[in-house]
Parts: sequence; C-alpha cells; structure tokens
Amino acid sequence: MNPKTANKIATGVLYGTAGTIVLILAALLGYIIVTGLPHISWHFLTSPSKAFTAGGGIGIQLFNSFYLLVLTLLISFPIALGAGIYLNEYAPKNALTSLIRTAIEILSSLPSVVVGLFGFLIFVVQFGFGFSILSGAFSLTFFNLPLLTRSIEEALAAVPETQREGGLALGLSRWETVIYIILPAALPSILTGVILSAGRIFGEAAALIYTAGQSAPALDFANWNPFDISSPLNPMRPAETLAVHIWKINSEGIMPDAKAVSSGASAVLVIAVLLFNLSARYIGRRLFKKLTAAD
Amino acid sequence: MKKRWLAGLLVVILIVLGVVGYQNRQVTKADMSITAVGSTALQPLVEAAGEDYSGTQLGSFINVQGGGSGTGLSQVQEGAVEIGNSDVYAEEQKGINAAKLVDHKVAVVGITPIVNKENGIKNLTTKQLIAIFTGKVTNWRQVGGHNQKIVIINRAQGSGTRATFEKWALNGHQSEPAQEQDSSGMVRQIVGTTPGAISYVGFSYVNKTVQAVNINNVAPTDKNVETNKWPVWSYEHMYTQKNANQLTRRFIKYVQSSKIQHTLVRQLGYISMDQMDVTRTVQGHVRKVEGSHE
Amino acid sequence: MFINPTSQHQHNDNTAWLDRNIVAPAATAETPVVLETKGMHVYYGGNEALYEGDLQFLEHQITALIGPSGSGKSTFLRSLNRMNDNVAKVTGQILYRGVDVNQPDIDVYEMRRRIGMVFQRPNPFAKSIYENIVFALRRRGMTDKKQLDEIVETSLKQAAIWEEVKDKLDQSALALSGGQQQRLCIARALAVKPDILLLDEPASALDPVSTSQLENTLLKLKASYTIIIVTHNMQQAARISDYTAFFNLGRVLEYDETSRIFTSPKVQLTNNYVAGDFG
Amino acid sequence: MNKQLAEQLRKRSKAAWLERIGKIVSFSALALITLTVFAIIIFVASKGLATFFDNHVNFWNFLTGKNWNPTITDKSGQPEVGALPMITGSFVVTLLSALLATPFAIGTAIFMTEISPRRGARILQPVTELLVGIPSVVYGFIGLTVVVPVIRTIFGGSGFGILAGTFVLFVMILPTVTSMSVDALKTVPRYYREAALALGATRWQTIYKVILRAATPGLLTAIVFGMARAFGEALAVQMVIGNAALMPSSLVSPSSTLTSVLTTGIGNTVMGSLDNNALWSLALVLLVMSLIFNLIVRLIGRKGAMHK
Repeated sequence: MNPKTANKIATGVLYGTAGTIVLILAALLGYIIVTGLPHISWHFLTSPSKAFTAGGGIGIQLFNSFYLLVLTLLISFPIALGAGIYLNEYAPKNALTSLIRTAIEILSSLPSVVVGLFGFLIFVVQFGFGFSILSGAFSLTFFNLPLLTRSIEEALAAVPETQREGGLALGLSRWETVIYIILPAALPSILTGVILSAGRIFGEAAALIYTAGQSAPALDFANWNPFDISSPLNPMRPAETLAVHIWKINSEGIMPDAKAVSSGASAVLVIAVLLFNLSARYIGRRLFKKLTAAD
Repeated sequence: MKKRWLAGLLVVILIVLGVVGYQNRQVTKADMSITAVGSTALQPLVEAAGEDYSGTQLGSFINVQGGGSGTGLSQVQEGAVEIGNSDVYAEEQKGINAAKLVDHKVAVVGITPIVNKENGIKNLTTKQLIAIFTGKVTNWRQVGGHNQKIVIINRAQGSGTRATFEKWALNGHQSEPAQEQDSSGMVRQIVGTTPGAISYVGFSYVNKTVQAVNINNVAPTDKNVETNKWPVWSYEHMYTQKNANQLTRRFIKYVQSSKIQHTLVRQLGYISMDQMDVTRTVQGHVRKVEGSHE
Repeated sequence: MFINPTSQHQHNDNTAWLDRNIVAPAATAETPVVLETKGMHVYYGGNEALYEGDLQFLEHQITALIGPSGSGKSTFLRSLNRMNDNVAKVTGQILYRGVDVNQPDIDVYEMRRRIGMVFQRPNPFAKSIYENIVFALRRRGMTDKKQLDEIVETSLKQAAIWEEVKDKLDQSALALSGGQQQRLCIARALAVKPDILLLDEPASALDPVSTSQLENTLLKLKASYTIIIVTHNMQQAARISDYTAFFNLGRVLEYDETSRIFTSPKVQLTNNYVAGDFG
Repeated sequence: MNKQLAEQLRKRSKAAWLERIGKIVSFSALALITLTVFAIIIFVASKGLATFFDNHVNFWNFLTGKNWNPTITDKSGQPEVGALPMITGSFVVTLLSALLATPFAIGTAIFMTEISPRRGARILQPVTELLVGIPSVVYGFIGLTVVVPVIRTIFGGSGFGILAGTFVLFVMILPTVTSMSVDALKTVPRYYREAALALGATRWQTIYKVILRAATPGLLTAIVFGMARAFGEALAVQMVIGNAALMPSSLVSPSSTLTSVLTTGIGNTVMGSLDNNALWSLALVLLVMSLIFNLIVRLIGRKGAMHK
C-alpha cells in the first residue's frame, strides 16, 4: 500500500478509536445522568433514607461518603506519602525493595471484598471498633494505599534529578530537599493521584459492607460533639455510604421506589466523582501555573 | 509555617480519633449499645425495630448490619456481636454449634417461585418444579407454557431462601448448577427482564414485574402459609448467646411484642408469629397451635 | 597525528610518569592550598575504577578541568563535595584546608555548604527568584527579613544578574532565560557563603552571549572564591582559568598553569587535545 | 591541620539530624504498609491453605475439579470443591477484555501522544480519568440494565455470561491501559521521532515502525496491568456474568469468576467451615495470579531495559 494512503487510513483509525472512547464515556455519563437526574431534588439530597416506604433520600449516606473519604485520606495520605518518598528517594535498589514493591502491587489487585473481610476481622472484631466509620476508613486505607503510594512515587520520580542535586549542593539534606523542593514541584501530579483515588474511595462498596456497615442511623446535624453517638462527626458510628446504599437497594431493597432511588444515587455518585475530577484538574493546573510560569 | 500547622492538625485529629475510638469501645462493651449482624433479608425489619426501640429507650443504641446469615451466626457464636440474624436454623448451618445459641423466631417469610411474565405459566406441580430445577425439563412448553427455553436463576449457595426452597418446594432435591445471584432484588430484576427465567423470592419481593407461581394449585398467600397449606416458608431467627445481656433480651422481646409484630413485621411483608396456625421444628415436624388465632 | 587514547593509557600505566606531569601549583601565604586530593579512586558498581590523581587547588584561583567525554573530569568534580556518595565509592583523601572530608564522621551538609556546586543544566527550583536564593538560608534558620533581602541583593549582584531581575524577584525562576537561570543558580550557591565553587560545565547549555556573561561573572567572583570548573570548551578554559588539569580515561594526565598547558604541554596527548585533534 | 574547621565540619548539623528523622519517618510509613500487606497475604494464605491441610481437600482436585458445591461430598467422600470453572471463567474474561481493550487503549494513547497532544490533554485525559472514577457498582448496574439485554436480543440466551462480563471489564480497564500506554509512549525520546520523520517516513510509519517498537515493553506492561485489574474486579462482573459455577460452554452462557463466587458466597458461610475455607482458597488463587501478573510485568521491564 502507498505509505501516504496507509498514513491517512491509520490516522483515521486512530481518530476513530479516540472518538469511540469519548463516545463510550459520553454514553455512560449520559445514561446515568438521564436516568438519575429526574429523581434528584433538594429533598432527595438531604433527607434520610427509608427502609421500606417510598420517598427516602440519601442525605445521611451522602454525608457519610464525604466524611469517610476525608478520614480515609487523612489516614492514608501521610502513610502513602512517607512510603512513596522512601521508595523513590532512599530505598536501595535490591531484592528486598523489589519484593516490597511486588507485595504492594499484589495488594492493589486483591478484590476489595477480601480487604473488607480482613478489615472486619481485625478492626471490627479484634480491635473492637465495631461497625464504624473508623473501621471503614482503616479498611479503605488498605485498599487505597497501594495505588496512592504508587502514584506519589511516580510523581516524585517525574521531578528531574537536577532539582535534587540543586538542593543537595546547597548543603541541605535529601529530606529537606524532598519536602521543600521536590514535593511542591510534584504537587500537581500528586494531587491528581489523590483525587483519582478519592473517586475510587467514594465509589467503593465491597470493602465497606463488613466494616463501615450497611445501616445509616439518623443523625442530629445540630450535634457536633464527636463523642455523641448521633453526632455526624462521631467516627464510631456505623455509616452506610452512597455506594453501599446503591448496592443494598439493588440487592435487597423492598421500597417501592427502589429503582428511582438507585438511579438517583448513582447519578449523584457519578456527579460527585466528576466534580472531584474537574476540581482536581483545575487545582492541579492552577498549582502548576503558580509554581512554574511567571504569572 | 502553613505546612507545619497542617501536620500538627493532622496529628491532633488522629489522636482525637484514637481517643474517641477507645472511649466508644468502652461504651460498646457496656449495656448501652448492641450489634445485630447477619441476614440481609432480615436487616430492614431489625433496623426499623431498632430505631423504634432507641426512640423509646433513650440512650440505648441498636446497631444493625447485614453480611449474610453465615456471618451473623458465626459472629454471635464467637461473641463478637450480641445478635445474629439468620434465615436458617443454626442447626442447618455448617460450622455452627447450635446448642450454644438461643433461637428467637421473630417472623415468618413465605417463599414463592417466580417466573418471567412471558412464560405463560401460573401454576406448577411439585413434580414439574423438581423436573425444572433438576434440569429434566428445559422448555416451558413441556410444562404447559410457551415455547421458551427455561433459564434457572438460583440464590447463592448457603442462602436461607435457597435452602428453604430446596427443602420444601423441591422436596429436598438439589438444584442443578445454574446462574446464582446473591440477593432477592437482583433475582427479581433478572427474572423480570429475562424471558424464560424462573427463580424464587420471599413474598415481599413479588411485584408486578414478575409472575408468582401457584404450586399444586395453592396460591402463595399469607393465609396459606399460616395454615401450612403453602409449605414453602421459613422462620426468621435472631440468635443470641445463652447469657445475653439485658438490652439484648429486652430488644428481642420488643421485636417479638405484638406492637412490632402487628406493625413493622407486616408492613415489611413478613407474616407475624402470632398469625401462624402452625409451628414447625427444625426437623420439619408441623404442629397446630391451639387457639392462637384471634 | 592521532594517538589511540587506549594504547596510550596502557603504555603509560605508571604513576611515577604521571606525577612528573602534574605540577603542584606554587602555594603562597596569600594563595594557600584550599583543596587537595590524595590517592583518590572512584569505584562505580563493581570493579570499574577511576584513578583520579593527586591535585591541589589554590585559593582565589580558577582551575579548569578539561578532557574528552568520559574522561572522568565530572566524576572527579562531583566527588570533591561528595555528590557521588550514593552512586559511587570514593576512596583516598580529599583535604579541604587540611581536613580530610572524605571521612564518614564529616557532616556532608556543612561541607557542601562550604564547597558549593553549579550544574551543567540550570536547575532553579520551581519557586520565585527571591525564594530560590533564600531557600537554603531559611532552612538553616535565618528568618530576619532584612538580612535575607540583603543577601539576595548581594548574591544576585555578585552573580551579575541583579539589574535584570531586581524588579521581578517574586516571579517564577523558571520564566528566566537559560543564561539568567544559570547565573541565578550561581547566586543561589553564593547565598550560603561557600568557600569553594564547583562548576560542572556551566555554560554548555548556553548561547555565546550568555556564555561570555557567565565567564565575566566568574572572573569577578575569583576575587572572593576558589573556583573549579569543568569545561568542554578549550577557549573558555584558556580565557578564564589560572590552572588547567587535563583528564583522559579516568586519570589526570597533566596539570599545570593554564598558559603552559595551552602553549607547551609536556604530554603529546594534551597537545593533541587542546589543538582540537580529538575529543 | 585546621582544628577549628575540623570541629565545625564534624559537628552534626541540623540537616543531618533532619535527614535521619526523615529517613526514619518515611521508612516507618513503608514498613507499616509492608507489614499490613504481608499480614493480609499471610491471612489469606493461612485461610486458603486450611482447605488443603485441615479439610484435606486434594489440591489437584481443587484445581481441576469441575463441580463447585462445598456442602456436598462426592462418592469418594471428598467435598466437591472443583475451582476449574471459576479459574477458567476468570481467565477467559480477563483475556478477552484485554484483547478488546488493547487496540482501543493503544490507539487512543497514540492519538494522545502523537497525533493531537492538545486534544489528548484537553479531552481524552479527563475522559479516561473519569472512566476510572466511575464506581464499579455503577458499571455493574449499567451492565445489567443495558449490556445484558442487548446481548440477549442479539445472541439469545439469558444475556448473562462471559460476553457481558467482557464488555463491562473492557470499559473498566480501558482507562488503566490507556493512561499507562500514554506514559510508555511518552518515554520514547523525541529524537527517535525526529530522526524517522527526517528520513522521510510518514507519521504512521514513524509510529508503527519506530515508536511502537521502542515502547513495546511499556505497552506490554500496561496490558498486563489491565489484565491484573480485570482479574481482581468483583462487583461489576458479578452482576453480569451470571455466577453459575459451570464450565463456560459459550460466551453467552452463564459462568462465573473467582471473584464473583467469592463475593457471593462469603457472607453465607461460617468462618472456619470448609465452605468458608474453600472460598478463601479462591482468594489465594487470586493472590497467586496477581503475583504472577506482577512477575510478568517485571520480566517485561527487565527485557525492555536490556534492549535499551
């Protein structure tokens, strides 16, 4: 075939595949939002769910999802950051390091239900945390750590070595160089990694069924004492999240409007993830600009 | 500096979390709060009853979770939770020492075969049902329906609904390996949308998207369950340890009280205990209840 | 005439011969030896070793390290302030004002503050110009704003870039041109008040105009700093350095005053190299 | 020798102290992760191996048996715990979805790096990242309400099966494979491209003959990673594959994967019983498979490094 023709055809095919992906996403999003949007209302977003009658909302679940997300990131980010720094900056290139890397990778491909059950046996039963946000957050931490560590490590590795040399040559320790120079430079891509993992946490169900639980007791949003059982801030209360709620409705829901609630909740979930994503890109771009360009 | 401030805040939050965790751990151990785990089918009932109960008894907290009957029974046996909700008798669950647990029956659930509406089937004999589920009959035409391949959808192995169905509707025959779903909602959705599908769910899951099937011309109604004319039913159990604490005992009593039995239990599509004209033991012996009907 | 460097290396594998061509510069009370290597070897990985020879560097002089690619001059330079610690093993003595800094009990951070380094590619931090200069000072605990401002001004002036950037100190350093960035990096190195400045081909990524600006800067800095510079550029070495060491295949073949290296080298290979016959 | 200077140089500076602290802190973080990872691995292994050591199930029967029914013992008194249908199912969906995803992912990656980097960054990157963010419950839900009926109308049967699972997984691993392929293509030095184009090659020839060749190890890694993802995915697959512990007879007959059986059954069994242990054995198989995928990635990486 004429190379020029081949080139044209290939370019066309590539445009086609790229277009297909965009189309798939558009179709997915469109479907979710079109089926879910009619059910979303202020009432739906703020009122508690109903077990067996129509008209339930997802207010508590929505709050739980966010709270759990924040707690999980609070726990997992520092750990992942430390591990990512060690792996990229200090770890000697030997068999042990590669063994540890492999082990972490393996954890990331374990089905989350296994992680959930492990979390159940350790946190819920062994440590006596019970079905609680805290148990859920710890289990999600397990689930989240491998990916987050990896993305942080990659973000750090992407910062040129010359930056490290610059710091070292000034008589600074590697640690100071990493914390004050490399980390800020890697911040945009770290942020992207964090937000992407936030999306995954937000949508995770299987790991939470046995840890944070599948019930959402009524909350008193005027009570901000974290020690009170009905306070939204209490990390020891059981907390069904949005994703778990969707799962539960689809599997055992007997309310007459189960389908509506489920599609509404799915749409909310996807919109939330969408917002995470967009804000991540926005913040990432802003940060990048601020750090690199002249105004 | 901003970063140090942030790091400090983080440490403080983690410490607070730890303290709160420890504090509440003590609370859990006290008589203030109990946890019920197990059957996802029973969860809505216990949850609703728990909310009611907490409303009347301030300061007590009933934590209700799913996880499956197996999990419920094993956790109550281990003493990790106070109440294990189960769709099956503890005796029927492998790995459980039933003698160590106390059974509290809180409701009865009737189970009915359901088929896709396009199958043209409204009634099946036990023999036909067995033939279908053991794979001897593969087309609805053979049992008087339309020319449509039969698609069997089972509940997961170990599910209480499946155990009950196999024991009482299939006379103890095992279903041949087929599709499995682990929840009633999913089963109903699949049966409703898949031509030729047949499965079984609790009465409360039957709605207009699927066709409930009579067995031997007996309709799946609460009335027929109450008299055992419809034998495919089971108890919903709440198991406790022998020396359950006060709150646990009180709460179970509350669930069994006529207040809950006549309101929540029926609203959720169960048959209340006091409606039953018969009782049935784990071995399947059926006895009439004297004068129980009001 | 082309002499195969490898055969040369094998023929003259004898230290005594080498030492004759390494002329120790005449140290005086005004220009004492600040840095000196003794029996330094660098090992990469297993057995691959570089014998770097014994050299002395005088205070407030510019010494150029020249030689073909892979001759080990950069490795030598980076070993001087132990930037190679993580990738290579360096044995032998590195005497900084008489103190052997190639010892485990030496605090490398304090040592590197005194022996600063500027790299081949400009590597300003992704911060503002001002922050680039004061960053290391802040990390060392200096917080006085006035003092910091002062140091920023002096170091930028020393690096001859003050006039160009004084109005945009809070702008990102990455927005500067390559030549400006490199001078900023020099200013950054000067801010911590080093004693010696190591420069690893600092002009190789710059255009001729920036290069000559940089050279002028170095000549001015000579008054207060000892400078050791690796360069590929013969003219540059001839223009700015007082002493020149010629490296080949991991060893110093000749070390002498720059004028002598360029006009009457003792070693034929040096002659070939400075004449542009190979490299 | 300069005594004062020597002292100053030997004094431990703040930097040295910070370095030590930093090293300890970051190392403990890594140690913590490593510890939990190994705890989980040991936990799964001990539970999964109990099937063979405590319940005396023949390991070979487990791997090759075709009947999965842990509550029943067969004629020889051995419980029926044949995992072959699930292992087959897992492999088939994984391979098929990878097969389907690879051309799309690599095509898109080429588009993003070679043809239209601007549009790639502005449209396709957010798109792939969004695809990662959609929860698997939602994927399963859509699979159930859209993919399964479509397959049913086209191919007949119930619509549940490997094909439905493949489609759902295809969309789910697409972003992983794409973004890793993009990374792989980006590591190909620019002068490769420039050299090829300068020689008069068309863009496609450059891509096909130079860039793809140079990036092959990275692309293979991306595919294997996608396969590992697919292998471990549970909820979404479980909703569409039908969960029948049967050897898959066709792409549209209900079958099952390791994860789907594991997720469905784990709540209905009692800890420590054979039924439960058998499920953990499935988890162990998953773990081992994930290890193997990892080793493959490493092997590819090493091969790639050798070629460079």
